[in-house]
Amino acid sequence: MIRNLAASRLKMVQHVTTRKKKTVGKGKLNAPAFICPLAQAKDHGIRQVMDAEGNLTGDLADPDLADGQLIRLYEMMVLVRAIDDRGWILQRSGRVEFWIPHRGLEAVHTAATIAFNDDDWIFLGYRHPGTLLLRGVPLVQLFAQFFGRADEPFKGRRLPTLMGDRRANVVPMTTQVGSYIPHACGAAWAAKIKGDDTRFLAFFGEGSSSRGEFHSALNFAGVHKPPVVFLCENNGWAVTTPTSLQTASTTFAEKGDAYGVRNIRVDGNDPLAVFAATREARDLAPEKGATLIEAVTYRMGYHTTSDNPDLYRTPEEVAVWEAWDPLIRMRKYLENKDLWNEQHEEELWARCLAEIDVAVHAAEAMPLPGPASMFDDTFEEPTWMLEEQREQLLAELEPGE
Amino acid sequence: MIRNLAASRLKMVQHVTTRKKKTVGKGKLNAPAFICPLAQAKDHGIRQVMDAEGNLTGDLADPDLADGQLIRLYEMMVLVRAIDDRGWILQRSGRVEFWIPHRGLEAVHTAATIAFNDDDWIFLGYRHPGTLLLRGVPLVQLFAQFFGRADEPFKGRRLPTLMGDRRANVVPMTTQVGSYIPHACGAAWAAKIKGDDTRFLAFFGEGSSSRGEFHSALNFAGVHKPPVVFLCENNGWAVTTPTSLQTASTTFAEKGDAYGVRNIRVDGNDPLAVFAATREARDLAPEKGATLIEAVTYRMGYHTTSDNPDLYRTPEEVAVWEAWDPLIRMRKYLENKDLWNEQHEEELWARCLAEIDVAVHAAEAMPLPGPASMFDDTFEEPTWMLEEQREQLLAELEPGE
Amino acid sequence: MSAVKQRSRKTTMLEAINAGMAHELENDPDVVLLGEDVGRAGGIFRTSTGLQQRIGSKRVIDTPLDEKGIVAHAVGMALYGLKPIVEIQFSGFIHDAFEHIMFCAARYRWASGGQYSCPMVIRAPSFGGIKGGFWHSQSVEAYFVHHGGIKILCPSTPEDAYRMMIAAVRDPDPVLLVEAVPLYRAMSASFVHDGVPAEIGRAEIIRPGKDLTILSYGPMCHQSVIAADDLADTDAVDVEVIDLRTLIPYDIESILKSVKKTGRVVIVHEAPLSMGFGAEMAAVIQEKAFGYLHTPIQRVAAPDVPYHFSIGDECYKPNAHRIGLAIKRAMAFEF
Amino acid sequence: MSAVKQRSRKTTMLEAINAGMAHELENDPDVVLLGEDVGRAGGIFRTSTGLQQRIGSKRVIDTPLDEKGIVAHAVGMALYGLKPIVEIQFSGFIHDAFEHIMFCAARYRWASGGQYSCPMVIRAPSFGGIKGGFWHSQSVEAYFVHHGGIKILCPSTPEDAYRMMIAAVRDPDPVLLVEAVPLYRAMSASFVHDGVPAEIGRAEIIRPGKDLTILSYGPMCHQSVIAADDLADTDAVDVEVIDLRTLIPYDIESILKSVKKTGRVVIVHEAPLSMGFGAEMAAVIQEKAFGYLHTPIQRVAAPDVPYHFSIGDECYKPNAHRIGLAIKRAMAFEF
Ligand SMILES: Cc1ncc(C[n+]2csc(CCOP(=O)(O)OP(=O)(O)O)c2C)c(N)n1
Ligand SMILES: Cc1ncc(C[n+]2csc(CCOP(=O)(O)OP(=O)(O)O)c2C)c(N)n1
Ligand SMILES: [Mg+2]
Ligand SMILES: [Mg+2]
Repeated sequence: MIRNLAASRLKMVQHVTTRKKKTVGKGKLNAPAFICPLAQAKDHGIRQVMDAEGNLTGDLADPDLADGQLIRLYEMMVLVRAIDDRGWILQRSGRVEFWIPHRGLEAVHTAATIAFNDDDWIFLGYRHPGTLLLRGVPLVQLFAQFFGRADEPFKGRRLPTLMGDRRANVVPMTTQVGSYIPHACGAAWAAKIKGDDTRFLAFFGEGSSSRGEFHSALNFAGVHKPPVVFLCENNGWAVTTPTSLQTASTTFAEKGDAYGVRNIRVDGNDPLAVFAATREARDLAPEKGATLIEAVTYRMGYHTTSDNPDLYRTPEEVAVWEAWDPLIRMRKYLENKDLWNEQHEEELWARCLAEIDVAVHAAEAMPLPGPASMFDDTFEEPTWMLEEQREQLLAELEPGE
Repeated sequence: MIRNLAASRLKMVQHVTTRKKKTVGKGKLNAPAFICPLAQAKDHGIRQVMDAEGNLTGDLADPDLADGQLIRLYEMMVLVRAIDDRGWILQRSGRVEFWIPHRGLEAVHTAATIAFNDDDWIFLGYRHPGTLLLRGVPLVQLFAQFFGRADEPFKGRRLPTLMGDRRANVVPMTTQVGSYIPHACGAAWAAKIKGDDTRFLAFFGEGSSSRGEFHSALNFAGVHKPPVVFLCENNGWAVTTPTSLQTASTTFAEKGDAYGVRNIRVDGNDPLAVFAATREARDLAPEKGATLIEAVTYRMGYHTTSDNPDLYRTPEEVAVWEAWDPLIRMRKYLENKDLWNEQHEEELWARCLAEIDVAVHAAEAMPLPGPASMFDDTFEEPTWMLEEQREQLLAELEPGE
Repeated sequence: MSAVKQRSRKTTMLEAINAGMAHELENDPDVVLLGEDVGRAGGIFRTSTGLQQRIGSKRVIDTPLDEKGIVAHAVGMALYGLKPIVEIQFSGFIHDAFEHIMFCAARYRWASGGQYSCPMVIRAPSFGGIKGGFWHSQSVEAYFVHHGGIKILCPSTPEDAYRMMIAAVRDPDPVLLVEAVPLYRAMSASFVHDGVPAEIGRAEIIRPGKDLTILSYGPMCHQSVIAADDLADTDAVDVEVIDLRTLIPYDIESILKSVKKTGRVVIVHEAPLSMGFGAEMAAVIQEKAFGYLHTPIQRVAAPDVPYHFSIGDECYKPNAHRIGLAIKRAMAFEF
Repeated sequence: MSAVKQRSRKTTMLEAINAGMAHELENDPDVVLLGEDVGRAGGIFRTSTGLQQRIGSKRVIDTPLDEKGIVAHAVGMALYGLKPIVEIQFSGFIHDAFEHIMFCAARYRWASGGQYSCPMVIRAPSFGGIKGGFWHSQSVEAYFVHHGGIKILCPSTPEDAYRMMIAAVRDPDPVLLVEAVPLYRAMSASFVHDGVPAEIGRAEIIRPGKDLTILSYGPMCHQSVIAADDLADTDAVDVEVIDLRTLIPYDIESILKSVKKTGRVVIVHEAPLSMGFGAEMAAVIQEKAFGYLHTPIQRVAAPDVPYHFSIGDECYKPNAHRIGLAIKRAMAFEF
């Protein structure tokens, strides 16, 4: 999970997807565990706007986003990819403590984010930097979080990538995966009780659907119809565990039926399909209540920087998914529309890398929190017990601590 | 929940089902919350062997039990009804502390019990005295449990009706409802791992399906296919909460689909339908793994002796269900087969009441446990801490305690 | 109307809890009550009788049978700005929600750098005395002490129950309200239903004395007073009984003041001995008042075993007799 | 073969845990290991590397992501006669299983009148030091002390980890095995992998001394020894350090023997102060050795706040320096 527990040799992101080792322990790895179903999307009940080449499939209607919006979406997907590359390197070179890659998952979270209004609430997982950026959070703030600096919303208290910001209506996750699904549902229910028109979105992985929290949230949602969209990113893996060991249901979407919650399965590497399904769910929320969306996608990177995918999946499996890389598809879609070309691409990447450079340097230069700050925010007003403990701790710290 | 918290005037069971009061707080009670679907069973996907008159419906095949077995089943249903009547009176007259009625639920648990072999394991709820009796546990032992006496399997430690007996392969429930569903599933999985042919049955109410434990058990069961039958008694109510506030799914059976677990919905007041579905599920278990059975039935009595159904349901609702009383139907079925008549009925009731009289008197005369016994069985061998605590407590008790 | 309100009324513990919730529900539209069976039937103990009829089913909510789900949804409600009161049907069923109480509600403020908070009240009907067996007689308060972020209140009188309910609802942090089931109907008292909240963090001397300090909370306070009265007659010991009222943050000033005066301490709770709240009390007192103690601090508690159905009410939970023996032990101690 | 086995091998904490599990899995077909990612990949810490390959996926099981489900199914397995070893990925995720550990596993024997039991091992990778933030650095052991039915072991060396694993698997009762994540790779030692279990309930003096007793467990034992060594040089204090090893049932004899000899006690744990295990230790010691204590018992612990990601390893968890200050405080105390 953590740097000094993991192999620490510097390893570029690219290596992640081209490694050759195939053996686990004494035995061979089996055939791919999560075979890419996107080429036969219809057979799997997976809704698509575009195919691998960015051409319309005629299945889900193209949501007809304005050109500017389409470009902005793609640019964000690229920026997010560049952030992931950089995060990996920063961790491998010992400058951030920990990194959770999101390579391959750029489409789901960016498209779902823009399907919601800025004053809607989003409950985030740990692979969703684009959400914050799309809501106007400056890049340097994200890196300050990755570096655990004092001057970021959480004061350096949380693991890198466990992001959020109240000013952007983005609630940080509760490190236990899945725990916040009912929180999102409860918040949506609260808005309904208060008569507000706020809508809610919660991201979580397919592995998290196994927890009781998923069950609680979906069950309450069916009965009380809060305006919440549950977005299950089925990326094939929960750390080393494939979906076949996670559940025996055919899809994650259909789990909604068990709770009377409407549901849909979409291609999570097709940003427009994600947008269309999410936007519809958002729009229907006041009338129909919750929707469960399963976005079928793939974690192309390591689970975290402490992970070693060689132990559990084959390069062949990864390779098939790479052909469905959401960045490639979205770029082709834009090119088909004559909205994008090679020069744009080069300029964009250069811009992203430059922006990241600036943000990294600014963030890294920021100070760490001081020990006294540990005691803040436990209660609104500290108890005498905490004040006494703070005083004692401060008095006892060695110089330099 | 408990005697001295409840109205304590003596009230016969019969009154439960004929009370007239209709108002709640300041408002009227609404229309019936759990409308009996048994007359339109097919429309509700509820499988039946017999109709209200004990005639075959042609839906589920008559399991063709031997005459002796049919009679034994009916006799047990009657004995169980008589136990319920007596339990109620004993509580209302202050002789047992607490009672959980099972009136109306006689068919489900007796029929499901005989669908399993005696060396199969059953995880019990609190409305299932017939299970133990069918496995040869003497009646007096049940009453000793109700009276909290020292010489019953649990040494007087558990609330009345939270029954079980290892010698009969019947595991007592863990007072939190639903908690034991994954225990049953885990035990079944263990048998599979060990290569034993033991099968498993777990009873629980529809309210308990809301707990995370249901989710865990069904999910693990789908993946690992242990030989377990989950028998959900949908009796319309969880204390004062109707199924409409419990979940928005149309049936409880279909929840199995969310986990890839086979499932079936049966008429829970039709003992032969329950038997047929349960037996089939048991027989298929080694090959197919788990089955979720929803038995649609009705709690005709109070939730417990601390309950007051006047606060939440109408006499009309209860009256419709009484026409589908499982005892009446089974008796008609037997009469249609010429296996039963009025004289049999009278003799049976006389025998049941006499047996109960004997058991009550014998059990009530048994001693309560002594205080030292509280400390036994915490660990296999008591720790020094417990020994010290026991010594001190015994030394400190006032004479007579 | 307000004149009527100011008249003092005889109120059972149940009615006091009901009145406290009613007051907050009626005066603050952001307050909601949710739990199993709390609405239509007013809760299995009837603590919420009539509230759904008065406030409506939108804000007094019958939930599915799922303690974790109830608390977790309340966490979300609180994040958004409601002030949920959650009823756990019996404190014995609270454990499924442990993660959401201690590691979500009690931590959202800290973990979000102060951006979010989870003000909510978790009602935990606790303690034995109603022949409830081990699940329906649990003392769970000690589990909630081990890290900050949640306050713990335990009223021992109807007036405290009323005022603590109000204080808990208005508090900016999550509060565990430990309610004494055995006192629900057994205890009544007269006080003015004036909507004035209790002060959180203040203990109360409910029987002054100079020889020995008893620290207790909930129903055991009453047993302690009985024991003190008995021994005053027979042994001429003058015992001071302190009702802690707030477990976190406990009232260290009142505690130390009394202990430094008497030099002898007996801590009484119904929860099991090991790692009961008495452990923390003893540890803190011996640290902060070491030089004042004439005798070792005694703990009177249930043993480390579950609550026994058929003999627990009589033999398991501490009573005045056992408290008396501890007092005698403390008084007679010699090095 | 057995000759090979008898040779002493240099073993990290990780390898020791692996070897202990392997020994039991290989020698008892009723032992199973289950948890998230424990099988194919050998666990996220790799404590179970190779075990699924050797024992098979029937008995070394990758489960769904559901801590409650894992423990609850293990409870059922234990009821039927298996001996499950459950890995909780990080102890911070144990709370969802709290009810099943404390109120199912730890109570089945009592609640069934001795008919059923739940022998099982729950592995809780604990403690900070790996920049894990508040969820991945938790000390949870104190929550499991409050009633009987479960034992708690905490090895501080590879040999203890190996032997305690074996003892835990063979124990007839549920056992919480608190594993020290920060020592997994940081510590190694040589010992014979001979399958001999540790004795449960026995503490060990890991540094003898006569002036003051430190009680600790897990990684804090090592910090305590450092502190003791430092002060021996600078302050001429002779500190005895006791590794408790078993929290429940703790070794009261060794503790009292040492305390009565030294008259001064410092308790050290990484868990938050309030209601940490130190509370129970302090309460018991002041009760049983009151007359021997020269100074108040000091507790060195983390504050009552969550583990801080970016500065927790440095400032939050106790270290030799802070332990040293407590020792000095205890030595300097005057009434
Ligand atoms: C309750 C809990 N258990 C275990 C973990 C450790 N853990 C972190 S991420 C993860 C896998 C999550 O899988 P999934 O929900 O599919 O999300 P993904 O990582 O694939 O995005 C696990 C087991 C955790 N954070 N919380
Ligand atoms: C975890 C838990 N929460 C609450 C209770 C209190 N309680 C006892 S029975 C019951 C209702 C159970 O309903 P259902 O599962 O439908 O079973 P039924 O009583 O209808 O047979 C409740 C809420 C409990 N025993 N356990
Ligand atoms: Mg995943
Ligand atoms: Mg029911």
